Amino acid sequence: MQRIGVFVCHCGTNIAGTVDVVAVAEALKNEPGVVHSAEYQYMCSQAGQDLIKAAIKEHNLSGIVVCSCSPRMHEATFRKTAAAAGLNPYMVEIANIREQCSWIHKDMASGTEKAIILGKAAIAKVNLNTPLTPGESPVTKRALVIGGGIAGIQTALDIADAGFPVDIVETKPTIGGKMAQLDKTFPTLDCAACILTPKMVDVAQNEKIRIFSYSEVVDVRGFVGNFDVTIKKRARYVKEDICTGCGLCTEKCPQKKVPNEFNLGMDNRRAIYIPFAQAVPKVATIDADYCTMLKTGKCGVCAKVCTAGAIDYEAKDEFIEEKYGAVVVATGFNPISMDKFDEFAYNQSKDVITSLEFERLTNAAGPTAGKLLRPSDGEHPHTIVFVQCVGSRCEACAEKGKEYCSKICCMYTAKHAMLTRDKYPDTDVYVFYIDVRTPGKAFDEFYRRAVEEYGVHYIKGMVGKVSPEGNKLKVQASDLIAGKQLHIDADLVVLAAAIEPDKSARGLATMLTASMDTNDFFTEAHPKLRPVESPTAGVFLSGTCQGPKDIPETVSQAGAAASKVIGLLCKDKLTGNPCVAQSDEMMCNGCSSCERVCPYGAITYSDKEFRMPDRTTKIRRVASVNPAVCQGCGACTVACPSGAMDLNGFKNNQIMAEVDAICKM
Amino acid sequence: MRKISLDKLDLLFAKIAENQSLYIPSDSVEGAKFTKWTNGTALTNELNTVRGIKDFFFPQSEDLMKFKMQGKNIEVIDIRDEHEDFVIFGARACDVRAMTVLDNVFLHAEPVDTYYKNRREHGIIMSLACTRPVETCFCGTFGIDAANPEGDIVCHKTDDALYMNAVSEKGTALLDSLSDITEDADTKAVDEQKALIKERMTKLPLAELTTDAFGGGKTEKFFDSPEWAKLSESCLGCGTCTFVCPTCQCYDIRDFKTNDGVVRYRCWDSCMYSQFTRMAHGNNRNSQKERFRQRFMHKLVYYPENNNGMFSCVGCGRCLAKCPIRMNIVKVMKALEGTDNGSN
Amino acid sequence: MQDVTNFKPLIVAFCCNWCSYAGADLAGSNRLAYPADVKIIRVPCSCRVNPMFILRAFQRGADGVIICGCHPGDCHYTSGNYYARRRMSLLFSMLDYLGIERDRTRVEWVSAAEGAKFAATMNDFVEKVTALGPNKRLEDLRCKK
Amino acid sequence: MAQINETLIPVVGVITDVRIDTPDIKTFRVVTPDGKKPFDHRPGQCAMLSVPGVGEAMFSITSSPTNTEFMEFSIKKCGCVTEWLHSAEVGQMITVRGPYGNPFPVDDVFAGHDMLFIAGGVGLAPLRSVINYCRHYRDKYGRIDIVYGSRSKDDLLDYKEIIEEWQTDENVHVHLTIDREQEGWDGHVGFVPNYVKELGFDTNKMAVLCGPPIMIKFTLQGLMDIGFDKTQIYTTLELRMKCGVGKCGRCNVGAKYVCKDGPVFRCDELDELPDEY
Amino acid sequence: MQEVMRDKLVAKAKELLTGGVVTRVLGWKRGEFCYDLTPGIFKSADELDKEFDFGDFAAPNLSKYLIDETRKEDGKVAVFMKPCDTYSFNQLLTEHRIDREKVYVIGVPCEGMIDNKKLSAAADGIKNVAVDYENVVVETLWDGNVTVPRESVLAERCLNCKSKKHVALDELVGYEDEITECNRFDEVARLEAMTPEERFEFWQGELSRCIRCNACRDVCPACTCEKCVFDNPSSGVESKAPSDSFEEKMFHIIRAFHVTGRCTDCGECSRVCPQNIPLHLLNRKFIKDINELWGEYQAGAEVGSRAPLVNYTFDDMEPSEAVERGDKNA
Repeated sequence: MQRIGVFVCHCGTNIAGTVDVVAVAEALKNEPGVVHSAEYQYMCSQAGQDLIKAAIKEHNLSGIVVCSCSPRMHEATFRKTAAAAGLNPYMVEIANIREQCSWIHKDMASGTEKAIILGKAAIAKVNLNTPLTPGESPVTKRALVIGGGIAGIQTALDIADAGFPVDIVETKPTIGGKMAQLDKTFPTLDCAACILTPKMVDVAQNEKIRIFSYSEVVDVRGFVGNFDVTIKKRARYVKEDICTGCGLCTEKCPQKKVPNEFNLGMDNRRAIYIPFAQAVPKVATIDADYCTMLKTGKCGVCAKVCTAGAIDYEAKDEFIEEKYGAVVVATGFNPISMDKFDEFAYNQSKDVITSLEFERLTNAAGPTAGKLLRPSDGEHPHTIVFVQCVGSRCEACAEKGKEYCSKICCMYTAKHAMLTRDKYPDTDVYVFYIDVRTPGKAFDEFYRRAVEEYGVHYIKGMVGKVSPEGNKLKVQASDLIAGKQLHIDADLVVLAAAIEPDKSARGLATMLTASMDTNDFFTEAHPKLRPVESPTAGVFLSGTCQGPKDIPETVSQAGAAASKVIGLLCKDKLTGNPCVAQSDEMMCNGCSSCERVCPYGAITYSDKEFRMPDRTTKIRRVASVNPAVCQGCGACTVACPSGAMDLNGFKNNQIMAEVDAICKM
Repeated sequence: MRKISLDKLDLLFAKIAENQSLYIPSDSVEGAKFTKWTNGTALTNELNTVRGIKDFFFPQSEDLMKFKMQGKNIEVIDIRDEHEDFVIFGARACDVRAMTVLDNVFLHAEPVDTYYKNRREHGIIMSLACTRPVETCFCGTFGIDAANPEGDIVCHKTDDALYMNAVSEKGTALLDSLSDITEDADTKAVDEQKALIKERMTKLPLAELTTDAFGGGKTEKFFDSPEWAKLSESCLGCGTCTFVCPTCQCYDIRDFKTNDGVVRYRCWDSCMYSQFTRMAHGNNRNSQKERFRQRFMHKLVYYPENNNGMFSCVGCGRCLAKCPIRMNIVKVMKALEGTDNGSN
Repeated sequence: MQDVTNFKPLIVAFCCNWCSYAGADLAGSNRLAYPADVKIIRVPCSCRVNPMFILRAFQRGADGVIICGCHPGDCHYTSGNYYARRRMSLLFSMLDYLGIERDRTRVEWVSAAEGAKFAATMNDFVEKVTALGPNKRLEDLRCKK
Repeated sequence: MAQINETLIPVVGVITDVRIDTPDIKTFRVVTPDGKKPFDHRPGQCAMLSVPGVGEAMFSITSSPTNTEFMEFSIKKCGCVTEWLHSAEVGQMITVRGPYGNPFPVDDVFAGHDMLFIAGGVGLAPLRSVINYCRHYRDKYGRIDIVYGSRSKDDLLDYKEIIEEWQTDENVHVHLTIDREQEGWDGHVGFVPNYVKELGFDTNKMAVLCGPPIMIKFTLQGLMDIGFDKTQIYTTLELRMKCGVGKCGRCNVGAKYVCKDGPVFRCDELDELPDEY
Repeated sequence: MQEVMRDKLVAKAKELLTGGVVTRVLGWKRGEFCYDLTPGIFKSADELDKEFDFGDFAAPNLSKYLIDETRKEDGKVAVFMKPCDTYSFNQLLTEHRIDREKVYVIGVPCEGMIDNKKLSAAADGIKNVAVDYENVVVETLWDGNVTVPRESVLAERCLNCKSKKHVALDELVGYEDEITECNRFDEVARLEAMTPEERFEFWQGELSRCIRCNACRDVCPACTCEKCVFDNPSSGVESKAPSDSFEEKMFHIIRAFHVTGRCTDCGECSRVCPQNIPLHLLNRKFIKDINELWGEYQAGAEVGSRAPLVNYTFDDMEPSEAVERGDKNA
């Protein structure tokens, strides 16, 4: 049985005005376990707290009930008070007799009666309280960033800046991501490479950062502060530490017919290649699918020309195991496939391209060395039609595209249109749109310049059909404002394809037990208040893996994620909230219901051997909760049919005791 | 012996119900059930009720006492009250014998259970001979005469009349009070019926079952029999057999917190339940095999040992009909009997 | 019909700590009155409310039970109220199936900013339960012994 | 009805003293609200203590029947009732009913004999009643030997009484032992069964044995090794009881009900019972 | 009337035992009468010959026994399963209660099992029973032969059979059939259409008969808790007897709730109830609600499926709408 002290606060007249506090203190005196009951003007004042501390010591109290304002106001205060007097802070319960009583009830009699009942409920609960101690777990002071695009790069740099080691895992041979493929960036039109490549160099030169390029995460175990990650380094057949990146091999390689993915297949590269000049790491990679040597054993040209002797045809995939305290997901996006959009003749005509392909066509390092030429015949296009929202905002065509807005297309299309008119004033540029969305700093001004200064024809309406005829593309479209059908003979059609999360995200989410939405974007812990954290503790989100974003947004989110990571890695130990779920292994059935409802992946199962009362042993599958990961929502406690799962601080018997006390009238 | 013609049965019931509650077996959704007689309550055609008459004397749940608590103080409140008089009509021979089995525990073994005694003193049993026993009946195994049941008033129902014979003081008084609507009768019709019943009893499929192998002092013989493991292997550990059994009397005493104090009540418990013997420092019957063995050893060995050879099974057949997995005392007896013959 | 005039129902309200309890606090701060018949029990999330708690409340004499949580999509724990919504849909449908008056149970989503909604909800709920009179169909007579 | 005594209905008892014996054993003194002993009992009998709303449990009465002023119970913390009792304070009311079970045959079988009491741990609790009874009627019994062992010095029950009263009695010989060496202990160290064999008693006496099952088993064997017959040895069983009156069906071992036919058994009687204890 | 005869099953079991595929066989043992089959383990051909039985009374669902049986010893256990039993089996696999590797499932087709309660209501003193597709002929002790239509004594769950297809199988003895169309929710719908007062009366009448023998729980293949909350003193809801009409409502509501989304509607609860309470109507209500609220879901249809109560979508129906939905239909 507990020794409980009850402390009724007047809160000046806030409570005492409509609740007879003396009567409350008196009425609660005889409740089970209560050995002391007092009232005071302001319990939260220093004097009030001293009074509580003195009573705890004098009466050797094992628990206290403070009848005062909302626990959301002063629960923390009174817990500290209790702790100062040597009482476990979780032996404190608050009866909210201000917000839920004195402030809303005008009648003294009913207010007092209710206050007494609320006090009794708190007493009933504290009678069943047990001292709780927050669990502690150490923190591995290293972060993992999955994805080496601008989001990953920025996060890694920021974390490294704070002094923590960071590893970047990138599936491509180089970091840089999508931004490396872009030409200019809106709305300032600075060249993407000019602002990105210095950052890439920073990464390469930063002692705190390791880059695992051409690599992927294949296994994640553990929890916040203590992730054990396995990284697969795919064999690139070139020794990274020896290759100087001179590029001689990439010139001599006889296998010339490999579609160059960096240029989206619009030109070819060799079987041994460096994706682009500023690649980081600047190391060649042999494409095993095309290398004659690896396929037939006959060639070896690259090995012959490599003066450094970096070529290694015998290389194997390597698996690296590393511990991390935090994981940042920055897996980015891809444009969706245009295969299902037959109406735009993407697969029928080379001159129907996506916006990202257009970026490469206008990029000085691209297949046309920056000259805007038609992919089919290398001629200058004179009429270009841009189609917006291809696969975005596609409510009716969810099986083809996406229901959401891809957010970046309006701006980059304006950029493309403007740049085209700037360089090639003789070109007619049409943009078909549903809406033009420009909610960003200097965005709308940018768009208006395209229309007003550069004379881009913006037409509200959808393109119905693109049909290749001779060397022209017949574009059928509607002009919703003019209310008429348009027929345009275009030379080039550019599709603003919707973007979607990278395909690797789904598997990664499963490994991390991080939740995703139906579009495979990672879910944030709270859409407003915790936008860069996954609900799974220790997993953070950076960039478009969480939702469509432009570069400025991505970089700011990347920084925000980094600051969260730094906040975590700064700690030597993680102190948990002790009000977490706990599984009684003797009663657990191992049915997995709790695991399935846990939003944090805090529950794991293992086979354990139990000694039965009849002295036999039995192996059973039982759940255990990782207190460092559990956030204490209690979803598992109701999913559990046997009641093996209970929630500290809000145990079944505590809540039922409160129910009983309230209903006992 | 008195008789009343069957068409006046309602008159008889009405007359009895004038001065006390009368319960007769009547049809209901669950099967036949002792129902408080009111005008129109009809006697069932079923052989027997789903549950015996035990419930009237030892109800599934009954309040024993109350406690009021204030601070450190406790007040014990005795809530026992004189029970109302009641009559049970139509109890079968097996169920009436079951009351003797219970009496041995609650009345004849010190200390007397006053709750049971109170009900027993106020209840009158009018038993009814069975003319149509069914295949699960084996009361004869335990020396019970279905043709001539025990009780306060023994009744025989023929095609046209109900014959009543008072065999106890209470029964005589009740039957006397009915004298104006009943008439004297000779024993001819009853004797004929008894002969018919006796003949029928021999034709029952379980007529050959005997208790010869069992009884007090046989603990050692059966306790470690390998049959227990096999017999109990599919036992679910539910309490169906116990709760439909007219002689099972295990109970639990529990406290219920009311809004005003604590009510201590007693309720049926089952030795088949895994929690039955579980206490703070362990459980001495941990496996279902041990619990299963306890139930049948009690009926066939322990009880007879403590009660002059009387078995605590009356062959009513309820467990045969109700066990979810169809394990029952007959199967147990036959299996153990076999080992007895084989090993000894 | 019950004697409605003198009947004061007992209402147990389970409120999630993050939204509804805060909403109740806001109702208090704004002095928005609702009947003293409502007694709040704080739970971390609406998904912590076990059907056993609800039945227990009725057993012990509650006349109505209301569960308040964050609006769908706003759960502090991301998904708790979605589970609560499914569980309570089934439980309340079952109580209805057993003939328990459906106005005795309710789920309401109240955010931390909706003090007014909290008070209005409670006023409405108390009114409905008062109209039903005392809970007879789910009470445990032993509690009154 | 109320005039008929119902054994299931308890009387109210007031805790008038709580003595901390060992880290997990406390001894409670209980009287009725008007200050009397709740009821008379014989050595070895039990009483059912309850805390309404918490539960009821059976405990042996550790005070001697010769004490007519109060009853004492030495209770080890091991369940919800005992836990509750351990947190109870003086003045707390509980309920008591009893006495239950068969007592030790102190007035017939034991009378005129030398007595050997062997106890382990909390097993001394039921024996204390008999020991003090025998001490009270000192001339009815011969030499009294008491072998008592526990885990450590701190776990010895009634240590003060043993040292101050029992050991000073004439012709009472106390042999204490603890399981492991301990600072401040210069007595015997070792397990009870071995100690009994070491001490090597003559067999012309009655022995009473109580303690954990494993201790009983080995001590019984030890006693037989030094020539005792099972008919000379008594023990008391502790089992799961509910009603205390042999009706609820829990505490039987074979056909015997521990609450009614026990808890005191002669060891040869135990052999008759099936191995379910 | 069962298509596949006992002898065929015995032969199969013997083959598996002697072939060393399994070390024991879980099946049904012959009883005292023609109708009281008991689940049991067979370890030898001899035991199979002497004791094994199958037929119109092989009602017990054997899947739950596998929980303990597969933990007992090494080696596989062969088990006979009717189509509906395999759903329970799958559900237990989903909940990791059975080690699939240790079980050899022999599917047995089922023509429907006879309800003992209905049979003994139809005829007194059953000596023997002969069953064909149309009729059941009962040889009685005192009334000669009594013939009743087979349908009239078939178990409710068999009249409303949901599937004649085995969803888990290592081997099939006999033919395979399909998932059946049935009207198993009609009775629930009939209750739903009543007024609340009528429904209350109905359930009050049914549930008040409960004697808390726990047979429904102990036989239920979904109720496999190591310790049931109703047996656990620390759960706060432990209870042993229907001491108040509330008690049995609490027990049955919570029990039904705990098996929601896990109950395969095998009907064992109603089969074993000694008090004839139609407990399956509680579980079916939940199943019907699940189907209507969140889409068709059949527990046990596939291993590993996510039960509706451990799942959600953003736009699930609100509880108030869920409760009122019936009114709009009416």
